This record gives sequence, C-alpha cells and structure tokens, in this order.
Amino acid sequence: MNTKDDKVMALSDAIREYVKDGSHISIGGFTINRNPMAAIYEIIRQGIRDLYLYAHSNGQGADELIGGGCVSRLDIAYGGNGKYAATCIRFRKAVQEGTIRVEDYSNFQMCLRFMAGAMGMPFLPTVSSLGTDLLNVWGFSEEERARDPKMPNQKMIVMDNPFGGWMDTPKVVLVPAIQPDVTILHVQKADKQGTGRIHGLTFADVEQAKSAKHVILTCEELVDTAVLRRNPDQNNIPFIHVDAVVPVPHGALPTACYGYYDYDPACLLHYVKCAKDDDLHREYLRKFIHGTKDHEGFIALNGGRERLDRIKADPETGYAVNLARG
Amino acid sequence: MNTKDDKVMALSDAIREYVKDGSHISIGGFTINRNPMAAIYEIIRQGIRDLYLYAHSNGQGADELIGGGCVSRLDIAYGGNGKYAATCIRFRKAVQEGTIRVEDYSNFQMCLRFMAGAMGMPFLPTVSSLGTDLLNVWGFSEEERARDPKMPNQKMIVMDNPFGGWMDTPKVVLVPAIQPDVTILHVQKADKQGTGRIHGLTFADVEQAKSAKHVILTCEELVDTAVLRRNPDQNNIPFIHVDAVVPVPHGALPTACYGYYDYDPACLLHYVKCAKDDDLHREYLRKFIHGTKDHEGFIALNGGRERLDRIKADPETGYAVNLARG
Amino acid sequence: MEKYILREMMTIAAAREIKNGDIVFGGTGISMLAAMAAKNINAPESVMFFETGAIDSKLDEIPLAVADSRVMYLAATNGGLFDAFTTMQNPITGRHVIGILGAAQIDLYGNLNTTVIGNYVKPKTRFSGSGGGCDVASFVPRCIIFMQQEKKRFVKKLDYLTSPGHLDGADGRRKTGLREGGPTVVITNMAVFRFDGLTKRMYLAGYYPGITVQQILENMEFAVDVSHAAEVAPPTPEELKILREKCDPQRLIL
Amino acid sequence: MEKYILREMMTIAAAREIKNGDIVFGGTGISMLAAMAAKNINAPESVMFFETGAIDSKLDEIPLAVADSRVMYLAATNGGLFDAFTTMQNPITGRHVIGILGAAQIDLYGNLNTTVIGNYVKPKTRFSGSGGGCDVASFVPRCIIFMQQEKKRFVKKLDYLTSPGHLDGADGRRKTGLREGGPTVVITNMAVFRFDGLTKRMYLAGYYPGITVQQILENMEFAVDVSHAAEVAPPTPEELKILREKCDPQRLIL
Repeated sequence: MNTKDDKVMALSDAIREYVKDGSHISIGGFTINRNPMAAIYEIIRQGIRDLYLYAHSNGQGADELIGGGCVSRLDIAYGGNGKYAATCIRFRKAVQEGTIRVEDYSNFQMCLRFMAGAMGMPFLPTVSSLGTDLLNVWGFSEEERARDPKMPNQKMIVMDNPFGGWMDTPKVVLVPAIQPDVTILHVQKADKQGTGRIHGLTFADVEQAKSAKHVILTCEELVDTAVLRRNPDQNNIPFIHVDAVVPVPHGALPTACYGYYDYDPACLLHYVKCAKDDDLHREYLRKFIHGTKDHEGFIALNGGRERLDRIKADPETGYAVNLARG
Repeated sequence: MNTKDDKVMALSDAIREYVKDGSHISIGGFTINRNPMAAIYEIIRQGIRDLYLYAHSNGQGADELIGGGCVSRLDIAYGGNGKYAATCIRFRKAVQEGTIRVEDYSNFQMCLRFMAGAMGMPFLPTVSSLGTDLLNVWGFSEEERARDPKMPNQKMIVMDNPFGGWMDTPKVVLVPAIQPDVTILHVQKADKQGTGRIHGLTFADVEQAKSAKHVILTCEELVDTAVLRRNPDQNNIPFIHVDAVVPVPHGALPTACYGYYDYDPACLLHYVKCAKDDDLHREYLRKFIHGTKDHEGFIALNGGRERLDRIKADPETGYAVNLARG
Repeated sequence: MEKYILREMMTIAAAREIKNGDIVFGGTGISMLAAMAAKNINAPESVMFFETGAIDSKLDEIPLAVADSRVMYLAATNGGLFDAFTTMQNPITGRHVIGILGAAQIDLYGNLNTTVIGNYVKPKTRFSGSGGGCDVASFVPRCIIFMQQEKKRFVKKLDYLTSPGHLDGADGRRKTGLREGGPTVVITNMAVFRFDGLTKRMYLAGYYPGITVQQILENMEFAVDVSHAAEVAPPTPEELKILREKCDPQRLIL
Repeated sequence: MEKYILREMMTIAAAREIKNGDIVFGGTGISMLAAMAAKNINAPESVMFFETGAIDSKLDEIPLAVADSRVMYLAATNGGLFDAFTTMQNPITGRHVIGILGAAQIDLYGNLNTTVIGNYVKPKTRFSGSGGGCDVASFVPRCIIFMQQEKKRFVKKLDYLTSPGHLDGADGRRKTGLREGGPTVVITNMAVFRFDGLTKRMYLAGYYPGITVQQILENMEFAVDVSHAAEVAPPTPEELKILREKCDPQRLIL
C-alpha cells in the first residue's frame, strides 16, 4: 500500500519490484475468466522460482505458473478449468510427480482466509469441512509450519461454539488468515492512483487485494481519476491498497474479461494440447513465453488482430455472441 | 426470504405482517441518511410495542422509534445524529429514565454481528474493545440471556489466538451473531421481485438484510426487473433475502437519500425542539405521526411540495447544493 | 414413446428433484442443464445460483465454466465467492439451497472424493479438489449427486473424503457438527439411488428402462438394498421438447 | 501577527500532527476541518476516510455527519462500515491510519469515556456511545484527541472506559492484546498534551499563547509533568489563509 498519486509502472518493473524468488503470492480471476495472464507470463519470463501460490479456483493462471516452473508450494481449492480441463493438466502432473507440494482447502475456506487477512484477523469460522479429509489431512507438517514464519502453525482448528448452541452451531472450523506478499489482479479500469473497477463478478479479487502486503493491478484501460470518481459505488479496489498500476490491453488473455473480450478457445485448446505432452509444453514455453518480449508479442503469436476480433465482446452481453467455443 | 416473483405490498400490510409486539428488528441507514423513516412512522402508528432494536448508528430512526414508545431493549453503538443531536434526545431521556434497557457495542462490532448472522456463524472475531467497558459491562444479565432464546448466552468472549502468534494477534474478542426477525431498509431502487439497488454508501444495510429472517424493502422507485438487470453489479440486495417490496417516494425523509433528496434541516430541527420537551414531543407524536394516515400525510404537514423542492438533490452531486442546513 | 439419450434421462431425473422455490447451486455441464430444465418444466420459481457470485443469471448461451461471462449477463445480482458461500451457509437462505455435485468416488453414505486416488502427498491420480463442493455439501439440506456407475467409483472406502455426505451414517452429520441434510439422491448412467431416512445408507430407488438390478450391482464395490427399486419413468415428450428446444438447442451439453 | 480564534489554533495544532501518506479517520466538525487543513497545508498525500465507507471524498461542501451525502460525491470508493473498519484493522493499511477522537472524559493514560456519567444501567448522563471510537482506538497506531480543558473531563477515574488509550500505562496495550499505538496527542482549548514513551502517562507539551501552566492544571483532576511544556507556535498567516479560504469559507465549523 501507499498513497502516492501516480503508481503507473511498466509490467516488467512491477513484477521485478514486487515478485521475488520465494514470494507468497495470490492471483485474481476464476478458471477461465479475468486471470492476470500478462503478469503471469512475465513472472515466467523473469524466471522467478519457489513461489508459494494461494489459489481458490485460479484455473489457467495457476496452471501456467506451475507449468512455468515458478511454484513450489500451493494452497488450492480447485485445480480445474471448466470445460477445457476437468483437472488442470500441469497442476495434475506436478502433484503426481511431486514437483510441487500442495495443501487442499475448499473455495469458501480460501475466500475466508483472504477475508481474514484483509480484516487483520488470525482466522474466520465456518462449518465447512467438518468430518472431511480437508480438515484431517495436511499437506504441510507442523514442523514445516513452525519453521516458516509466513505460515500459520496449523492447517485448521475445530472449536466448540463458545456461545453454546447460538445459531444452532455446535462446532466451527477456524481457517487461518493468508497474508500474501503480493496479490496480482487484472481489472477492467483503473486510474493512476490505483483505484480499480471490476465489471461483472468480482470472484475473491477484492479480499485478495486487501489481504496482501502489495498489490499489482493490471488493467484494460487506464482512465482519468475524475472519470472513475463520477461513480465511486462501482469502484471496488480502493487505491490505498495498491502499489503498482499497469495498463495491459488484453491482459487477461487467453481468459475472458467481461465487457471487453471472451476467453480464446483456440488459444486454450492449443495450451491443453501442449500441456499434455512434456516436449510440446517445453516448446510452448520456449516459443510463446520466453520467446516473446511481452504480452503484445504473446498475442501476435496467438492469432493476433484477427483472433482479437473474433473474441471481442458484444457491447450488450459482455461476451462474444455465438463464438465457436470448441 | 422467498423466491416469489411479485412481493409488492402496501406499507401498512408489510409492517403488520412482519413486525409484531416483541419482534427483534434492525433498520438501515446511518444517522441522517437513508433511514427507513416511512416504515418507522408506520410502526409507531400501529402502536407496536416491546421491540428489541439492533442499531449501529441509526440516529433519527432509532430515536423516533424509541420516542414512539415502541422499543424496550436496544443494542447500540452510537445514539447520535450528527450536528442535529450530539446525543439523540429521546434515546438519552429513555436511558436516563430507565424506560428502555440498553447494551453498548462499537460500530464495527454491530457490523460484525450482522455479518456473522448473514454468514450463519455464531460469532466473528475482532481486537476492538480489549481492555474496555464495552467488553466488561453488560446491559443484559447472564440470567436474562439464558431465559431468552433469541439472545446469545454471553455479550462477548475474549479468546487466546488458537493459531499462536499468527497475524501478530495474541487475543481476539468474539462478538455474537444477530438474527433479527425483520430488517427494514430504504433503498433507491427495487424491482417487484425484491432485487434492491443502493446508491452511495451502503452503511451496514447489506449485512443487516442478509442476517434477518425477513426483509422489508421500501424504495424510492419501483423499476422494471429488466432495467435493474442491465447492471447486476450495481444491485446489492439479492431478492432471495427479501419478503416485501414497498414503493414509498421520499420514504427516508427527514433523512437524506443520495441522488434523490437531502436531509430536511427544518424537519430535523423541529423534531429536535419537540424531542427536548415531553409535552411538545407528545404533541408531535399526536399530530405528525398518529394524526397522519401515511408518509404522504407526514410530508404534507412538513412543508409539503415546497419543502421537497428545497431539498431535491442536484443531479450532479446527489445532494441539495447550498441548502441552508441550520 | 419418444426416443431419448441417456444424458437426457439423467438430466430429467435430476430436474424432477428440484422444487419450486429451490435455490439451485450447480456447476456447468449436466448439472446446469438439470437446473435449466427444472426452471422451464417443473419449478418456474427456482433460482440458479453460482458459487462465483451470480444469482438467477439469464443464460442466453450455455456457460462452459461457472466463471464464464455468460453467467454475468442479466443476472439479478453479481457479487463474489464470499457472497455466494455466505448465502449457502446462511440459516435462512441456505435452507432453500439444493446442491448438484459430481465426484470420482462415492461411498455407501454418499461421501464424495474429488481430490486424489492413492496417497495424498504423492497420488496416483490427482483431481481438481473440492472447489465449492465441500462447502455446499457441508451447508445445505439437499444434494443431487451425478456419478458414473462404475465399480472403481462406488467404493467401500474413499481414498480421500472431500465432501461430506452422511459421514458414518445415522447420526453422522449431527455428531460432527454439520448442518442437517446431506445427499438426497445419486443419479448415474444406470440408476437412481436414495438414502434411508434412519440409517442414511444408500439404497437403489430406481433403474432406467432396459437396465437390470444385476447390472447395477455389478458396477458397485458395495452392496445396497434393492427391495424398493422400481423402473424410473422415462422423460415425457413434453420434458424432452423443452430440454432440447429451450435448454440446449446448440447441443453443447447433450 | 495575524489574529486568530481558539478553534483555529486547535484545528491547526491537530493538522500539524498529520503526516504525508497518513490515512485520516475523523468525525465531523473540528476533526474533519483538521484533516482538510492538513491535506491543504502540510500533507497533500494524506487521505480522508470515513467510517461509513467513503475514501478520499472531495467535500465540496462540509458534511454535517459522516453519513452526509456530501462524503459520497466524487469519493475514490464508496463502500460500507465493514469495509471501513476492516481497513483500519488491516495490518498493512491500518498502520497508516491516524484517528481523531473527542470524549466526555479522559484519564491520565488517554483512555476515553463517551458513554455515560454515573451508573451504566441508570446513568446520570447518557452520551452517544462508542460509535467507531472504540474501534479506531483499538486498532490504529496514532490518535489525536480533542478535549475541552475542564476538571470534570480530565478525571482520575473514568465513569466508563469506552475507547482504549494506554489502559494502565507502560505495557498496558500489549498485555491486553491491543495493537501497538494508542493516543499520541491531546489538543484542548488551552494546551497540547503528549504521552511519555515509557510510562505512557500524559504530560503537558505545550500551552497556547496567553495561557499559563497554572490555568491548565486548575482545569484537570489529575497532575501531569509540566517540565517539557513550551508555548505552542500560533497559526501562521499562511495556515490561517488556507484554513479560512479553502477549508471552511462558509464558516460552518469555525
């Protein structure tokens, strides 16, 4: 957080400044929508390693970060990507081969963990997962937790309701807060001060931003502060949480950005094909990520302007009507 | 809650249906803004008694309900009304004379209590009030709580952080959930199904709605469902929580309604003058509340159309520019 | 009788479980189609509801994920995950929610595994994980579960218990502190199972036309009571017409 | 030297406490004016912030309550109470918040009473209560407190402890589990007090021109160290000009 008036930075600078080897990070979006893909590709390009990633259902973004070799530990609720991958492919491979370590939560639990971080509380309660292996099976041992000051000392704790039977709830599960070093979001609009506006569903983006030590906002459009302030009710990221603002048109591609463009089925299917085969995937990384200078370069290799036209959102519905979606 | 397609009711019917002697209720708004005043006057008119009112800073609304003799118990954070009353007048009198009983919380604590109710959790944590009399001094005894199934068994509970020093928080205060029988809000726009749209600050209205067994929405304008659905991001009251929708133009008067009208200084000052004197206040109730059939009648006695013109909101700022505010 | 395919039978079997006034939590694919079919056939005042935060979306086109922009268009309200799960855990609204889930494994009491086959730390097969599945299964009074009828899926012991069903039976949920409810019905490619009111054990309630009880039992690792089993009524012409013409005209799911 | 009124002295004394980059939580009246003065004079990148949920409101007209529609117009974001208090309890943003509070009573350690005089259940005088006062005092590292310098207000023992200062001194906040911080400065109609770094006891830091130390002590029930007291610098012509012309041209507060 800071209260500076102008936080606009180049993407490569923002990533270099706030994402380090070993950082604990979270990314916005959900499965195939509004993942901060440009920022994720830049993390892969910069060869950042050993990230601890906190994910709820961060489908495409999480899978590419894992595939890019950037992630060593992962708290996750859902490693799937809608119709494009019932289980995310590089995620599955990495877990099965033991190249990343993982701990499972539910989507609400991850959401509560970010919310707890945003509230400055050590935990929040839920009844979700009582009696399940989410509660009983830990991915990270008590010893590892004790050694790492960035980890809570326990996965979750079951507690009797101290208010007796109040709210007909005999027991609660306490889920511990997350405080990422940095949260990276892609939003539709932002101003240079860092006020952000998300159109459509916010997923857990707002809680993720407020829980983090630093926030990088990539945005479709950098707009005048005066414009955003005409409708302050619609601005959901307060600038006081934000450190860097980076205008990146199509910054969520190949995932969707409501009101701007749809997900890119061709790109997602090509990724799925590559991800399934280690050689193809290596070639994908070499050519599409490391072989491109920036997100513009990535888009140029992925169908360029013609593809962008195909997935352009209809102004009425916010998505590409009648898009062939594979 | 219900999922009916048409929930439009007359105000008198909605109050009669959902607000009973002894009900536990909460009202929306904050001090001099967006209190559901028409509904409050109707509660007074119907002579409903023995209400348990949950208030954060529900200034004018809480004070008139108390003055109207409707309230016997009150959980409150702030009984003030901005510049018009540093301490709300009938509230102060009622507490000092022992005609209502009261228990104090902070604004955040009341907010968390509604949020806990909305989440279906018995409590939420905070560090607010450690070491204070908010924590130590109870308004309602353990015995009274034990007798009343609608009250939590304790005011608040201090607990050591079960996650050790996680989030640098050695201890937390657990504040118990509220589940009102009914929450009454005044919003700018609603459709017949009960989707509500609040313009400007939402205060704690959304949490109050979601925590309640029943919700009455009064609104400035009843609009077509299709109109509200063109911008679902801006709708903050989901219809599944709502039981009754009541169109009441100027339903927040004499408090403000952002984008529609300002608070009415003449009416507020007249109220202050009456509230300070028991005889004047009795006369106020007789003439302005019991002597009027409905909110239109109340407005007619309070300056009518000419007054409405004076406080009409400027379309740019949302309030009455250069209004003489006493 | 009109011809129909198996997925149509399964969709209609699920749609029939949805009552007017229900708030339907589902994923994509067949569960979304079942919710759409119910709304158009038997439960016009049911409400579709997504964990991503959209309520009562219009769905002009079928979404391919619960985060698809297609769920955002013309919804009643767009919120986020916190709103959605809070509504399901809420003691008022949550009691009206019916969940629709799928899984890799299910046991006798309707507990589900969507996480791993084999060892948790180094699994033979890793699946997507809970998502909102564990949440909805923990909170809500009724759940519909879609399963493939296979021996490796109807197992005596789950490799990992992701989403709670009736846990160890009878009083399992109450003892553990979960909300009353749990799975109501399991719909497979061969049969419909329900749960005994007392023991909470799964029993065979129905088999599709042309399927024998024996075939079903051969595709399960555990035995179930079959004494209440009857043939499931096939989709009516009216149900099929609405399903095909109104719900999935592009055949994206069917 | 230019003439000024007491409220201008108090406002400027408070404004000088606000640093660039501070997020200022205040009420209405003089606290809001101090925040506006700081932003216009010495802390251009400070941010005004209301418990009702508005951040960095433009304030074309002075609001008469923190819920006044005037705080909603051209704000950076409009939210609600939950957002506002969450931001103050947040371990990152909360550490940049400076609170401005007032009270009916204050004690040696800066603890405040805004609830009752007399017995809690049947008080002699009932005040408004905590509002967000207890919250901000519990969470944030620095607080400015406005007080009238009167014996009945600077008391040995509070009738009710609404908002925590340094509690029982030295280690009081840490022992109780509160966040580090607490009141920084008390600004009255006669003087400026601060708190000793170790004992956390209030001491007299400054007196306004024309006021004697003796006068101040006569208006307190408890004794304070006066050995560090010096005359407070009066408002400069520049400070006064901005305060009068930019912050409160209609003289609604001054």
